[in-house]
Amino acid sequence: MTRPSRSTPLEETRGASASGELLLEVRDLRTHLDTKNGLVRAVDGVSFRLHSGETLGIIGESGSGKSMTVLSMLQVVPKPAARIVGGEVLYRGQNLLEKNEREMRRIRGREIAMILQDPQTSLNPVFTIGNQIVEALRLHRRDGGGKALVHRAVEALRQVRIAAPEERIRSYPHEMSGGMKQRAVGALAISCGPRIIVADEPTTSLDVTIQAQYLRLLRDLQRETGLAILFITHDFGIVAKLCRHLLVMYAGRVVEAGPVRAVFNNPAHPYTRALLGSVVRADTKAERLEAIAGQPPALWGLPSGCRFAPRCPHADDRCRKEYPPQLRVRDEASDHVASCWRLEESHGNR
Amino acid sequence: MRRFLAIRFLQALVALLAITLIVFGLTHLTGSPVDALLPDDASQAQIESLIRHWGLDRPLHEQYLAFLGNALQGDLGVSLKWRGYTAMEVVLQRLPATLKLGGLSVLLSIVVAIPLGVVAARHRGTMVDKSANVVALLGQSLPQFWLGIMLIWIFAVGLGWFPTSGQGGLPHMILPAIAMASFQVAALARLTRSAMLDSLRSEYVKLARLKGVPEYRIVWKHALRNAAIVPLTYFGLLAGSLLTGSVVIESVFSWPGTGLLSIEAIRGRDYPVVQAVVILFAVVFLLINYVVDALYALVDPRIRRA
Amino acid sequence: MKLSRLRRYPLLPIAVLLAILFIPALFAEWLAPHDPYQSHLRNRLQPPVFWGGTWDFVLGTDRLGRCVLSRIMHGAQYALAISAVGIFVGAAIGTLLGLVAGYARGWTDIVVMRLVDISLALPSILLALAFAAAWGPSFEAVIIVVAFVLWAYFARQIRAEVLSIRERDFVARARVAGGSHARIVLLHILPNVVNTVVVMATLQVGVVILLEAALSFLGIGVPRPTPAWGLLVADGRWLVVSAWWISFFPGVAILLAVLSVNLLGDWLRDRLDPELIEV
Amino acid sequence: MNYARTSKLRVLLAVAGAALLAAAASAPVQAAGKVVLALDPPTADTNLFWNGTGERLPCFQALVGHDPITGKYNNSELAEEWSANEEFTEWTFRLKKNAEFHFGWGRVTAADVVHSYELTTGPDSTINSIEHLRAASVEALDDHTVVFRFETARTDYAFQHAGRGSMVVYSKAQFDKEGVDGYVSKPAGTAAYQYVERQPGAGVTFERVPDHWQGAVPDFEMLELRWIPEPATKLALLLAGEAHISDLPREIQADALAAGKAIVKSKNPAMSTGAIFNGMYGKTGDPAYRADLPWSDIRVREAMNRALNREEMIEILYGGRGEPVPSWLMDSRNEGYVPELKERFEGMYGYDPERARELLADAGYPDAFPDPTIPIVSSVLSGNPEFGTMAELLQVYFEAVGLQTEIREMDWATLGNLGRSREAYLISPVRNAPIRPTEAALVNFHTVRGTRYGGYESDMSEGLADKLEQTINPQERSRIAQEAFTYLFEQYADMPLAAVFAELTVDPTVVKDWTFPGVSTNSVSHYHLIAAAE
Repeated sequence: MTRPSRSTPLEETRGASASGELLLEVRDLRTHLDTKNGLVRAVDGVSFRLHSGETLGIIGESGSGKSMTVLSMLQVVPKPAARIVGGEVLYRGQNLLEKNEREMRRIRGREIAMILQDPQTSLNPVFTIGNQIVEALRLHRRDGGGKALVHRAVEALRQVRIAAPEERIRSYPHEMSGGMKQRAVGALAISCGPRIIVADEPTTSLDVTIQAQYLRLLRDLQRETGLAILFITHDFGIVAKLCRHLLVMYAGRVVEAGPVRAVFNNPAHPYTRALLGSVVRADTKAERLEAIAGQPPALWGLPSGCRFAPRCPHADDRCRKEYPPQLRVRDEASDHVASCWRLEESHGNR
Repeated sequence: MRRFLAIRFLQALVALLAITLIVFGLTHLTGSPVDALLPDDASQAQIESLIRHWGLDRPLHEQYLAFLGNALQGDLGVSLKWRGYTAMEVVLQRLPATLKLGGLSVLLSIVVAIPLGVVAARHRGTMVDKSANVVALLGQSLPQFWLGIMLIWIFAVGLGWFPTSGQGGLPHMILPAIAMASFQVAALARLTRSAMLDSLRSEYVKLARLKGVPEYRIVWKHALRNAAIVPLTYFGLLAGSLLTGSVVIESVFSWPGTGLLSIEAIRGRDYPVVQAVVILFAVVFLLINYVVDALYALVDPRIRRA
Repeated sequence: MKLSRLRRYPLLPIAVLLAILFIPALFAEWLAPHDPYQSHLRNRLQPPVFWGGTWDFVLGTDRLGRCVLSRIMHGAQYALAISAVGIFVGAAIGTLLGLVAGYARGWTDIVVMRLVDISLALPSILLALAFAAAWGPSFEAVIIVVAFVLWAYFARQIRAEVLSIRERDFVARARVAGGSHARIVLLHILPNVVNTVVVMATLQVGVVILLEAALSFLGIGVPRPTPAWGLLVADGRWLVVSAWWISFFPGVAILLAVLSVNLLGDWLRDRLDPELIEV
Repeated sequence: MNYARTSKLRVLLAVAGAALLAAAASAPVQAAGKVVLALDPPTADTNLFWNGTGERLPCFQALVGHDPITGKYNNSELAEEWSANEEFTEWTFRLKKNAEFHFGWGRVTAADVVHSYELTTGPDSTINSIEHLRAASVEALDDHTVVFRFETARTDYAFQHAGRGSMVVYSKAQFDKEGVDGYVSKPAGTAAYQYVERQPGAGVTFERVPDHWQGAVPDFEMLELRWIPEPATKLALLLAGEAHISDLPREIQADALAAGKAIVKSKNPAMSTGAIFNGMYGKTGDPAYRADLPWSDIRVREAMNRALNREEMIEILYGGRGEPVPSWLMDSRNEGYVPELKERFEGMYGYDPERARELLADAGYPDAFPDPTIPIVSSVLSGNPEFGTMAELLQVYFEAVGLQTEIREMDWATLGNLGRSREAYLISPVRNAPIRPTEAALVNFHTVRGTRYGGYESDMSEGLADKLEQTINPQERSRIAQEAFTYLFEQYADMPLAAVFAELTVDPTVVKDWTFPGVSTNSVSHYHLIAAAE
């Protein structure tokens, strides 16, 4: 599981397999949100890389900015409230943030597809599954007539192991079970042959056995097509099963990143530790981490220092005043980093 | 489901019965047709003979029971004012005109209100949204008869685009339909707007965006198709306002529908016709509400297949 | 800071309402240049001052030589009185029945809801016509018609809300604590639907002003020579070509008042009761 | 499925667009040779004359016609001549032999007249003055002679058979074959226009009869009566060229004139107007009599009359086109005309607010009366908008002299109901149209037997009316009638206002003139005399 250590700048999180092509590199992404209560820095300097064939997990409580990060990447943030104010999103070397809406539409679905959390609501209830897949196909794959598109849609359904896809294609979402719906969403995502699939908590609403089946399906798809998967979740268990690398986000920032095993074995950030603790103690689906004292921070009026400070048992004055830099965690993984002043102490103590 | 419909049906029947009682009582309290239909110098003898002829000398409850008995057999009596016709015939003669006008006005209000609502939702909180709201409200802020007269003066007399009034084809219907529709636009546009807001916030719209679907398709196809259900329910409520509107609008435009008929019938104390109009409209009201349920199912496959 | 806080309020509609409805209604006696009932037969059909008339009759005179401006100002009183009383009666009946139906449920509920159905299915304008024919058009008749048209909407909405409120904890607690039904309804449930009632009532003001106009057009509104706005417009409608000002200015008053009330109602709804269905 | 839907929507939009364009392109088309009359909807929108109140459709004729200019009876319709016996208990009508029904229903015979009489006096008849039409017996002496017999003298029975009276002639042949349904769908008449079709609630259309038996050839091929309840719309119709003749209320005639329209008047005054004191149930012993009504006091009645500036009222109500009259029932063309009343009028009824106030003070008004309020009826509700203006105007004048007033909006039915139960204690604007023969007028408005709306009643008025009914001698009758009119005048029994002509607003580019006497129930008649421009 340990990967060859490389000399990389500390501020960058690496998640590359040696063989994979670097598909996506996000640098210092910042998104601001205007709310009734004032400005919210929903995404505040997030960076990561994603290679083909790789699965990167992003973990955090709800409101930590993980979904906003990927939405910003694809520029589908809720307008006009949200603004992407800085950073770069390099997809195969091209900065997506410099592209216009038209060009972005060619990226969305075609290059980077997404699976949303709740299949109950993410499929349009008034159109058939076939319709919804064919629509995407027609937008991105103009080759072939209507019949060819329908054929492709059937293929996509077959790929996600939906039985009798020729019939299912005429079904409306409400005629399918939750698991099947989420597979259909998966079919929709892979139908146009994207290189990256962003899966935003795709299994949250499924029960455990279906969840396992679904994860297996994703892994198989990845093996077959060499997809890169960006997997957003608040569930360490899933990350452990699926990902090699992960980012832990808190209040719009990456607080810890690194290989899954390294983070599991040696969680450096108190927040990560608390998250892991809650996995052990509570059921894995807990959306709110009861184990951590205090509430997730309201996203406005954040402390100027470490955002976790108000809930952190170790917080001191410095934590409250100054945001800690990203520091390397001293363990076997070279790319394990975290943002915590206590890390500096441990560095200094050495 | 069937049981539910059956119960609804029975309750509707009871409501209908109550309606006949109210209408019967109220119309008979308003005075006698002999006072309305006979000339000024009708003699006492003539009046009394007609009172007997029309059966108005019998006790009220007897008249009501007789009316009810006949009504159950589909006979609402003969018109006192339009002699030679039954009350139902008189009303049915005029009903198509009202339905045509009402239908066109509903269509017009949809054509105007839905885009207004959609655009307002799309540009929520901006000046566009606010102006759309004010535009929609404008039509609801003028007395309908006044708007009708203005339309006649501007478009029929001034510009000569449409005929001023009366029965006829589509050209005759445009102005009254606009006057009638103006009232519904605001409510419909606002309903569309709020439904669209919900729809645009939904996950499936997000997913459509993530699929690379162009914005206009997202708004007009994905979101609107879902949002359209909410304004549809409004049409059930519209039935009542349709008649209210038609009474005024039909007078202004001399449109020989049931609205105009009902004024004439009340002025003439033509009880059978008044009763027929009200009963018919109550039935239509209930019917429309059923139709709305059916339409609901048509737009929303979740209900259709349920 | 102060200004920006003010901006949160719908200033324009409030200003318009004050100028058109409230101030004239309260101070018409002092503000109006003439007695609204006083005919100046020698000055019949005078145009407004900017149309070749005189400052004596700023907005001109009607066919009996009465001052249009004064009549509009006094008309505000009627607009306000009809809406206030009519809506109050309608809202009170509707709210009461809605509360009882929603709280008691069972047979009471069924009966009230069927009454609502009946009321909605009856073409109100026809009933108004019949009613006016029976008892003669009068201020009271208009109020009764308004109340009759409105109550069902209130009853339906309030009942729906009560149904959900009565399931909430504080109601259960009150019941366990042994509160009487009346006490629970009045002390615990009513305060929770007051916002809805206020918002709905505000939104109905426009409806009522227009209803009064429609009734006047049919000759069953407030009896003349009362300067009710609807009657003013209805009365002047024949002379739209030559003496347009007779109906035009009251029409504008109606337009602005109804528009402002609706905008204000929207704002109130957003503030007080975002859940209210927008019909 | 979606594509189908989209395309359906597109088609729909295209259709709507095309329809709008088509609508825009079709300016009001007017068929050559068609004249359209925009009129108030009639009380009874029916082909069955006896179900109306006396408005005659242009396709029908009666026995007695009248001169289009003088309005006097003549033999221009179905009867060649008529006469009464000396006692006026037997009236004989001789029919023209060549009169012919439309649509091939044959010649007019005595049987048709008897048949029509029976229909018109049947149990469901709502016709004007039906009691005056009713005879003790009717008999067809031969194919072309009909005799009506009475138990009492009937001096003016011809009135009941003239255009302003009560009976038109239907075809018995049609009735025998098709029943009433035939009349409902296509009634045959005998006039120069024949029935084409009726649009319920919208109007009736007629066409010129080819080869009319009287040789009448109306200028216009087609004649359409269109019912338009809203006066503002009538005016619009006229200005837009969609209608060519309209009975516009006088208030907006000026607007039409300003737009180049013209006014055609009846050749004679068509009605007289005024206001009456209802609820004066003054015959001795009448339980409904109320001495405490303000207007039971003659001084109050005089004051009310003197409060009125009639010249100004005529200016406001009729644009100055009306003649003040000393009595709203007396007419120079009828029996019992008293020319002196006109001279005495200024002295007794002239506008004098000072005198009015004195009279009121004299009568102790308001304190002497338990309810000093004067209720004035406005019947806008019945679609008589001009009475609304009149009521308001009366109110203005009354209040100017210190009377307390209140306008009561009610329709005719309500007023009639009140009158029938003898509770109509009100002042109501009225019009006498058509101008009735003296006897009918006196009985109608000044006896207990009269109309529901009532008017001043007293032993004297009852007595004179009774006497008039029983008298045959023309000089004697005239004397009685004169006495009655003088009595009523001196009692301030009414508030007479003006004699006015029936006025129609016409489009002079289409209609040049229309000669009609102004004596029928709905004032207009002689449709075949509508003259086209050029």
